Amino acid sequence: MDMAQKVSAETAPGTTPGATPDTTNVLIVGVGGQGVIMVSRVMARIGQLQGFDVKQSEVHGMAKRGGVVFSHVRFGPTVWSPTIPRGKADILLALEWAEGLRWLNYLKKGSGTFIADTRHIVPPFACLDRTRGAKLGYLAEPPGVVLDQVADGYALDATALASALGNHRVSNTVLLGTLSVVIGFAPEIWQKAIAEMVPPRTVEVNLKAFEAGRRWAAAARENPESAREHTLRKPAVLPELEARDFELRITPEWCKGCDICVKMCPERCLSLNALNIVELTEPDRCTGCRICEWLCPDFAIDVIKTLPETASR
Amino acid sequence: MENFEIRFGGSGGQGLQLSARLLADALIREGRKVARSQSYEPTSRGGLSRADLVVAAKRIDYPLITALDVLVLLDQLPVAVSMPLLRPGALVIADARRAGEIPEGDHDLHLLPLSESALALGNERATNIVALGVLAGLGEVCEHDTLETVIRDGVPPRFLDLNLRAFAKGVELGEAGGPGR
Amino acid sequence: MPSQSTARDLQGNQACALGAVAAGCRFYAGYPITPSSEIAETMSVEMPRAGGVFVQMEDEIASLGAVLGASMGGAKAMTATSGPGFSLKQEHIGYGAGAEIPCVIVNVMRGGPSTGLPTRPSQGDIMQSRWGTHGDHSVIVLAPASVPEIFSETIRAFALSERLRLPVIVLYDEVIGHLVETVEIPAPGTVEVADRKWATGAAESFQPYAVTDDLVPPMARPGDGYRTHTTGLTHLESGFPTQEPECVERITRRISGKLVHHRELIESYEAAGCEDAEIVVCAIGISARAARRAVNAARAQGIKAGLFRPITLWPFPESAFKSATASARTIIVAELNAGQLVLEIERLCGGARQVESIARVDGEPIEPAEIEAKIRELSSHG
Amino acid sequence: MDEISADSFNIRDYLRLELFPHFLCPGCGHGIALRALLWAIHELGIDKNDLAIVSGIGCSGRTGAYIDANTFHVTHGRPLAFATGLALARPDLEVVVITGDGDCLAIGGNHLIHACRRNLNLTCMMLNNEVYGMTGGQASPTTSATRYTTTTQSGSIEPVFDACALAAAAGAGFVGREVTIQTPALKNLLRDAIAHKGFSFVEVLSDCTEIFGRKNDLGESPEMIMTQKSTMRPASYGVVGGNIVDEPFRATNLKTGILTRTDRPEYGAAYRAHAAGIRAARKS
Repeated sequence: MDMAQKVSAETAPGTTPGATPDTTNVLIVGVGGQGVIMVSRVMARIGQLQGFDVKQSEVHGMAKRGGVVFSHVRFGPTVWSPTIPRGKADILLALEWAEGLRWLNYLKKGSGTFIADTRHIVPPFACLDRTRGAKLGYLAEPPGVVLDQVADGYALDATALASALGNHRVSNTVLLGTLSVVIGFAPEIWQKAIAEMVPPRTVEVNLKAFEAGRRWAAAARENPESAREHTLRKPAVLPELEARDFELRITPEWCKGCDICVKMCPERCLSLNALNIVELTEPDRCTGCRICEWLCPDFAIDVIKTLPETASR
Repeated sequence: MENFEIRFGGSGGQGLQLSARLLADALIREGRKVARSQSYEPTSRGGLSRADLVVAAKRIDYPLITALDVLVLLDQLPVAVSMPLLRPGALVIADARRAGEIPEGDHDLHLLPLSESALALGNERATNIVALGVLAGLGEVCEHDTLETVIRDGVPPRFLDLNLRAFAKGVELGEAGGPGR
Repeated sequence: MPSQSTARDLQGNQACALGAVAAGCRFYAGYPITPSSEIAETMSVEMPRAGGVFVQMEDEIASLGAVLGASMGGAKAMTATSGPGFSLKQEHIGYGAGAEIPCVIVNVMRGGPSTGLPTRPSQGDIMQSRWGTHGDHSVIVLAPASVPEIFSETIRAFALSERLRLPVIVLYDEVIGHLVETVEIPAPGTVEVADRKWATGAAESFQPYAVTDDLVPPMARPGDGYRTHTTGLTHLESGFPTQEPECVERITRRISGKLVHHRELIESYEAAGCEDAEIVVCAIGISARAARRAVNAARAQGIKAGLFRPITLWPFPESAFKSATASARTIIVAELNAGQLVLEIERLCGGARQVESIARVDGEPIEPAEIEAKIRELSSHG
Repeated sequence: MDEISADSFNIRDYLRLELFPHFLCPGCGHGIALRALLWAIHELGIDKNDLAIVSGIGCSGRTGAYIDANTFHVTHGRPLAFATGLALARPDLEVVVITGDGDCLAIGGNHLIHACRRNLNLTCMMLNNEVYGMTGGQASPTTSATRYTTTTQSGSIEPVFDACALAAAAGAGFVGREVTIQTPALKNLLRDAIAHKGFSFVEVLSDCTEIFGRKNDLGESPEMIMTQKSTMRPASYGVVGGNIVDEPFRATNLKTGILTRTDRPEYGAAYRAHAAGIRAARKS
């Protein structure tokens, strides 16, 4: 699917490429402090202003800075569930590059649109060996590679555009500008929603950021290759997946359900069960990075490395 | 005297504790039992100071002064508090210059130029040793030779000569008896 | 090195320090306080000579804390203090009693309460020495009355402390502490140095507070592989805390039972002229010295007087006291406080004997004449 | 290096497993700090038979019992005093003190400053959760201004202690601070503190979710430990000698990492040398 085709498809809500006639699913991801929640609330507000039923769910229990944050926004004539199943997002909006990569499997195959800031913010712990056993690793894929994998993609240095306006924090609004071109609706509606949601003192710069994002998107449509401007190096060959050389051992009788591991897991592969005891619910995503082990105050999680024979003493 | 109580009274810094220690040492060498106590106040510079010995041939029951047999006074300060403790007929040795006002009473007073003698020897601080010499000279408390030996053993070498001369002067004063009253 | 004992004129506090050295004390932590400071001063000289440690701590609490720490490390350890400092030490006396850590605490009594009379004698800590820390606890209090006895009782304090795993308090008044008397110092190496029972056997099955026949559990030394837990919380035989009523009772009873079980080892007293005495004077420290002269004087006058002097003040030598006073009609308790020891004597006499108190609180020692007058007054001949 | 030691470090080798689960509340940062400490011990190759843990009273003090070593749970505020005696009597042992903000800075403040001054070879890990947790949530010397506790029901107005500035000023040879969420960095800090010859003071910003966090609406444990991280300023690790007292009496925006490291004479060695000199002089 080429860019022109997608551009022509951009007309009205509900007709976004790949979306069901009823519901548009927007998944917004980033790390703490970037403004994921603001973006999702603007999206939700726009849905309301358009008269749609809107459902929004967000995970932002992490902290002001550094932790992983994501938000699901769904709008349409009638929306039942607030969460977007894997592979069902029409749009994945990533405020941070690696987070965008990590959530790629939520995007609809063949039709989803990927919008991401190319800036890297290394989250806490820097995920020592996230690549081990993980499908997508930090810095492993430059934008060009990613954009080749998605139906439609925009990789822009929104932070640079925001900084040019004098406030790097409005990078999220730059991305909203880009998103507005993809989704449609009248710009005035977007501007109204943004003005409502941002602090009064920053309305002006946010509206400028919105325009900057729109201009960049418009230029990208004029010249699709410019959307790939960040293809900085040749596509890397993804390493073959190694056999798992670790095991996550949970001692349920020691777990007190404090939720630290669940919230801190970069891969979100842990959750608390009905008894408030931790369980490994997404074992495929576990990379053995040990963050849960280190941060468990109850010593209830051990990451056991099964060292290769040659390395064992 | 076999069992007796003796006090060295004066003001802080006069070397009363040394006198008492040397005398105690000598008495122990002579086979007596001695309990030594002292005023326990910060009196190294002036202020009432005293050193008491309770001496017995055998075991000492009560180790504190109850009735003094001998009182050595190097200063006026301890006079008032010590006089009531005197046993009738007690021996009192007082420095004529610094403890000249001794009340009348049933005691054997020897008012002697203790500090003047020390000054004449070149150091007033040897007054305490002059007093020891008087005790030896009077011959009632302790043997001369034992006392001289403990002085030789017990004072710093650089002061030994001065102290031996002070001791000898005291012996001389003691043997002369001095003006009783 | 002299192979025979040597006579030395020592101040009471010096004798205490030298007794500790002879007993094997190799750790001293203290804080200066009148009238006990000479003990620290002497130990500051003796400890490095003996290959031990002297440390002047930041306060009284820290001093006993450091002593307990050193003792837990295996060293024989001591601290010394006086009135206000003894009050501050109570917290750690309790710890030593509860966790069963051998240690020796010297209290040179001075006038109180509070700062009181720093340089004047008192016997006002008779009850505090027994009951100063909170909760039921077991301590031994030794009350020497002469300088040679300070030396020997300090040695005995270490022996009892090590053998029974508890704090032992050496309690004497300022007069005895500053008195100079002649002490026969045994030749080096001739004093029997008592040592605690050390853990032996398998570490896995070792119980640091096991119930043994003598009620004194062996102690594990850090580094020997036992890796035990020590706590001031009421704890099980394993060393770990418990609140189970029956466990708490079992542990508490065993600890207090040590004193009963080893009563013969612990108790020490002097009974002079008590066999036929109709009046017995009971006193410790300088008051007992006055009493001895008074009793002798009374005897010379034909009055049947005797002296009972507990050398082990706590636990009070009850049966010895009872047999010593079997013939007595009257007990006189002479003490430098408003009446503490007399309470124990009244309890022991149970109303069967007349108990009279000489309680002096003016900062001066009781004089023999005062006691003698009382004996004469109470004597049937008087 | 971290990864290698993490792979060989099995915390269960250092725990008294029969006592688990431990008594700490859900999400209590003390558990994380305990892991970092044991990890550091493991990395240094210290034999647990030669490890002595001395701890005081409070939640921090109770953590020592879970360590499979020679553990001493002593009186309130006094672990440094006990440890001083133990370390002087037994220089062959590795003595680590676990204490809390109340234990160490309030009732034990005097012992802390003198332990720093003396510079005896000890490591003091102070777990700072800004509150007396075990007694039910009263204000401590590190309770930030405006925080609510059961003894500051309308908000604390007392200034807080900067424990590291205090320790450095009092002469501690090694001073550092870290948050629990930076577990490997905390481990490194503790490792260097234990290896340092002299008195080492490490302040660990821990969280008390159940009592302090709840009362002050600070969120759950994940939020609390993340907040701690965001309100600290990491000094680049290993850089020493910064001005650690840049703004005293505040609980946030403090530096983390090694704050002071000086090679003042260690007291125990100095004492032993001094005593040996005295003995030698007497023999000759």
